[in-house]
Amino acid sequence: MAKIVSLADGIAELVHDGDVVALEGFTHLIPFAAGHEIIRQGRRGLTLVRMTPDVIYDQLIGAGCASRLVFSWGGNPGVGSLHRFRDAVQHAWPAPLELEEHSHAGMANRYVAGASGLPFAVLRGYTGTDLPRHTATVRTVDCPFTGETLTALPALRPDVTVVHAQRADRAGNVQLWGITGVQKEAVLAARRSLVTVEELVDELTPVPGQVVLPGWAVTAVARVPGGAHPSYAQGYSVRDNDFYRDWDAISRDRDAFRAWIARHVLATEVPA
Amino acid sequence: MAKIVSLADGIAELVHDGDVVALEGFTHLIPFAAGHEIIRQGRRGLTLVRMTPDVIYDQLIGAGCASRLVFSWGGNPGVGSLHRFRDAVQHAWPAPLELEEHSHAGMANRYVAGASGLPFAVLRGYTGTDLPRHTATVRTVDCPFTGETLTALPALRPDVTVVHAQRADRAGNVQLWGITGVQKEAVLAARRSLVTVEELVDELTPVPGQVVLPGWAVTAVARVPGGAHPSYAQGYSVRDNDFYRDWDAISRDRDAFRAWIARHVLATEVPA
Amino acid sequence: MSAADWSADEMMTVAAARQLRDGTVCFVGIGLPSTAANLARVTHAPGLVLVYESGCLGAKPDRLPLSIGDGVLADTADAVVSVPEVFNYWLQPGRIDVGFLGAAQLDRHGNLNTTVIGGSYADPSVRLPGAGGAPEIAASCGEVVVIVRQSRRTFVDRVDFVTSVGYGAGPGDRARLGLRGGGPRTVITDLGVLEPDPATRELTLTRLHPGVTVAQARAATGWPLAVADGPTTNEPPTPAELAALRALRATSGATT
Amino acid sequence: MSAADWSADEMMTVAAARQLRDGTVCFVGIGLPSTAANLARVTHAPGLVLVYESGCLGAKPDRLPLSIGDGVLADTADAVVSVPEVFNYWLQPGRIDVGFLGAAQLDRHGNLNTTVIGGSYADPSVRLPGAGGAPEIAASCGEVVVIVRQSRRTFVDRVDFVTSVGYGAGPGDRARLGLRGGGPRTVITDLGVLEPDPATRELTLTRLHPGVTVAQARAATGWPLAVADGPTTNEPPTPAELAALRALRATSGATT
Repeated sequence: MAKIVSLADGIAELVHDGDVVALEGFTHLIPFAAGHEIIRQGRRGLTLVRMTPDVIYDQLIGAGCASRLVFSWGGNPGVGSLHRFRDAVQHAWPAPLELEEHSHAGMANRYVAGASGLPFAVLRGYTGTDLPRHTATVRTVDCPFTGETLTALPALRPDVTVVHAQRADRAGNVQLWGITGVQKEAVLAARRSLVTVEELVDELTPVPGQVVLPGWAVTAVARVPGGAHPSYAQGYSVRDNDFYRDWDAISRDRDAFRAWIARHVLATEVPA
Repeated sequence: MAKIVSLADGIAELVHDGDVVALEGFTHLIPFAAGHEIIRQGRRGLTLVRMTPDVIYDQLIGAGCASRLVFSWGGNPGVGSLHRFRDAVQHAWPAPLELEEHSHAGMANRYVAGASGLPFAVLRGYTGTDLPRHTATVRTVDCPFTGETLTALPALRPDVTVVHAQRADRAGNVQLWGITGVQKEAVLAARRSLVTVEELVDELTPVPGQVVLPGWAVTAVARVPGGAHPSYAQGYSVRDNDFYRDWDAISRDRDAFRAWIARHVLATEVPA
Repeated sequence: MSAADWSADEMMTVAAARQLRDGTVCFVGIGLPSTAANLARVTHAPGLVLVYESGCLGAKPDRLPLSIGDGVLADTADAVVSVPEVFNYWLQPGRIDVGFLGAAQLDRHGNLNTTVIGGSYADPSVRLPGAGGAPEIAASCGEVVVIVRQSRRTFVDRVDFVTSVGYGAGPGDRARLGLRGGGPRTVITDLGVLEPDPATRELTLTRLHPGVTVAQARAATGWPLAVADGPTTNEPPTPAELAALRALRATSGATT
Repeated sequence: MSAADWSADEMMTVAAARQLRDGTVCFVGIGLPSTAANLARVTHAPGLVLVYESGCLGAKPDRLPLSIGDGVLADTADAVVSVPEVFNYWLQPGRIDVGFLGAAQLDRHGNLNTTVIGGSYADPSVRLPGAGGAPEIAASCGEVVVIVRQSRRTFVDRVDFVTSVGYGAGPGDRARLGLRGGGPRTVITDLGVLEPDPATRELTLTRLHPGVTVAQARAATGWPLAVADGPTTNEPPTPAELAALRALRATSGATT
């Protein structure tokens, strides 16, 4: 059964310097509050894994938590570039950022392989692109029946995966719905997992389209209402599109970014 | 968009002599009525594919429709043996039955590979068992990253898959819930598909645990209320456990079996 | 309570239920395993997590399910997932603590046969249902509990067909084959309990049910059965266990 | 209606929408592709099926979604599936008729770059977002429609980084690479439409938007642009198309 913890305790226990950390959530249910707690606790040298390192990873990269990024699309959705990500790649600020770059199909299948206890995934992808030239984790495998050559990628096995969900019960059974992305796979692929939730409830009423993660497959659950802001939790909040637009200006400038982090992350009370 | 057809027309158009045919449904939602229509239309030389060739395939095999069976568990669940299956294997009655035998994990992954447009599936399985000695479609593949040897199986690509579901709308969008087994994969792996449904409705109200197959991924839908009997359709009917028990005696004897098929299948009105 | 008050099958089911520790995750088949697992859940292991290969995770049936796909399993499960998912995401990576298996034949190294008996594979004396989920349950669960009635026909020196690997030909074989689960730790029969010898991996009689003798167990075994020093005798079913088992059975028309 | 009544971007969006035939299945990204696809759906193609990579199959948004994971997509979809499923069961096997892609660079053979511009991969002048779903959309869809504003910076002889394969180095390359989809059949810009020459697979100007000249198109292209015999001129946006497009835009604060 998953332990019910505070966000601060959950991050302290489960996320360590140098870990391979995945924060997942496909536009919806992005665990921003957990990302901020990682910044507050000053983690360093993380390998950050995420299909879409958008604003949440821009913040973690800008705050100096990451030394490596494994990803497939790094942008501010609907707005433009990630300036902290670009500053790290182009100018090594505040620290060099090593990239391991894949496609969405590749990352999704790497999580699937991790969740399935397989060492690698097979897909049709990457062929003819320049990705295999620069990404060492792209190889090929031949079909033992047809002889056809397909793309092989190593399983993703994060040390810890963090996701946000709508609800959990007292036994740590987690329920999420709406766009559920790759969260189940990311949690099951990881050695440890932390789920932040909008609500802890006595019983999980079934909801169409739900994904349920049994409490025995999750390490810890923390109640963090609004923990997805400026992303959203369907049924609980709406996406703060203005924030994403405003982030462009905040993140363009190193000082403006530092001031924002100081005020909105570092000086923020840790949720109980 | 799927065509809405009668069961008789659907089988006539989509299931041909010599086809590779999968009828799926894991205890729940087994398309018995469609199987009976295949018997009535006198199909011959079918390769029947199914994880659990239970009573429905015992009937098709005993009626002489099949020349080959691809499967992972052939029994009458909770009752015992399939006597028509055993008679075909042990005494070639009414026709020889070639077997291609796998495990559940293997069959499920073969459907997944078929649904995914991949030529093969990778899993941990079969190793050390006698299955690979007798089943030619079990090979190995080496992980290009770790060197570990895993089991490889060819994708399943039935000519046609038939499943039963609770509901469809007029555009042929199909909705099923409860135990949904491997039906989505079996339909998506097939070149053509026929779904029999309890009900045709104007709009599909979402249901927790539902699987929805979009109409553009299904070839044809036929309204066949009770089409899963003696299996069941959650929310519509309960499993006729007595029938499964009675089948043991009916199927033990060739003449009793023939009499049963004559009365309950061949002499039955084709549903409109 | 004397032996006359309960049947050998009841003793076997109770002994199997006692194997299951509270809070563990158990992959359950229909029949005796499902009965034993649900007996454990209503007695000493209320937090036992039942996983059925039909995709029902954490099913809590209030009656014995009649099939692996009984509606009561989906209705009471924490989650219902697809059949590919139950094998790929839940069984294969080793998330299941205990797998329950039956068999038509079992050999001295705990290998199981549910495929063919006698003759050849192509022309067998008896064609059995086949593998189902068993090979991967045997490969991947933390440990396997086998429940099977003991007889010379069933307990053979070498199975006619290895459907599911126990310890192969002996020590080291599981590791050599890359099987990640622990293999069969306990074989529960209507006569007693067998466990693998730590050195030879040969199934050895370690416990007897009340009223059963070593000679009876040997007579029902198709290889020279090793017996642990001082095999213990199982506690007979308690009145509470028997009452719970019979109440469970009364909830269904199940034959097992 | 004269050119002054609509913008080049509006013409581009309308031209893209017209590409989409009713009843086809379209893989849609956010921005211009989503706007064009939804415009098609509310005008001539009510049965167009929109698939978003967030897992929404058959989404029917009543306003323009602001992100690939906008709640309105899940709320109105026929089915919401996981991200692995949308790529593995729906895109990879070739179930999608049309894929829409944008690009920061596009070359004469329709290869697309959304990864890095200038310098080296390790030390680029401009770091772009990267691949996302594009490489497999470009590989697997029945055909690809590219929407991109035309300029010498964007339309280059050879992309700095091949993120998504068009026709590679020319005829036969897609087959040689085992790519199963048809590749980019149409490139829609703010100036006109380019299509691959059937023999050379080089992108060739086949249509111009009203008021645009071949010389303008050539000036905005970084390779010697071939022009089809008698390039036709696109019909300007009809009042109905423009009204529908502007109504769609009014439903959201989207910038594209």
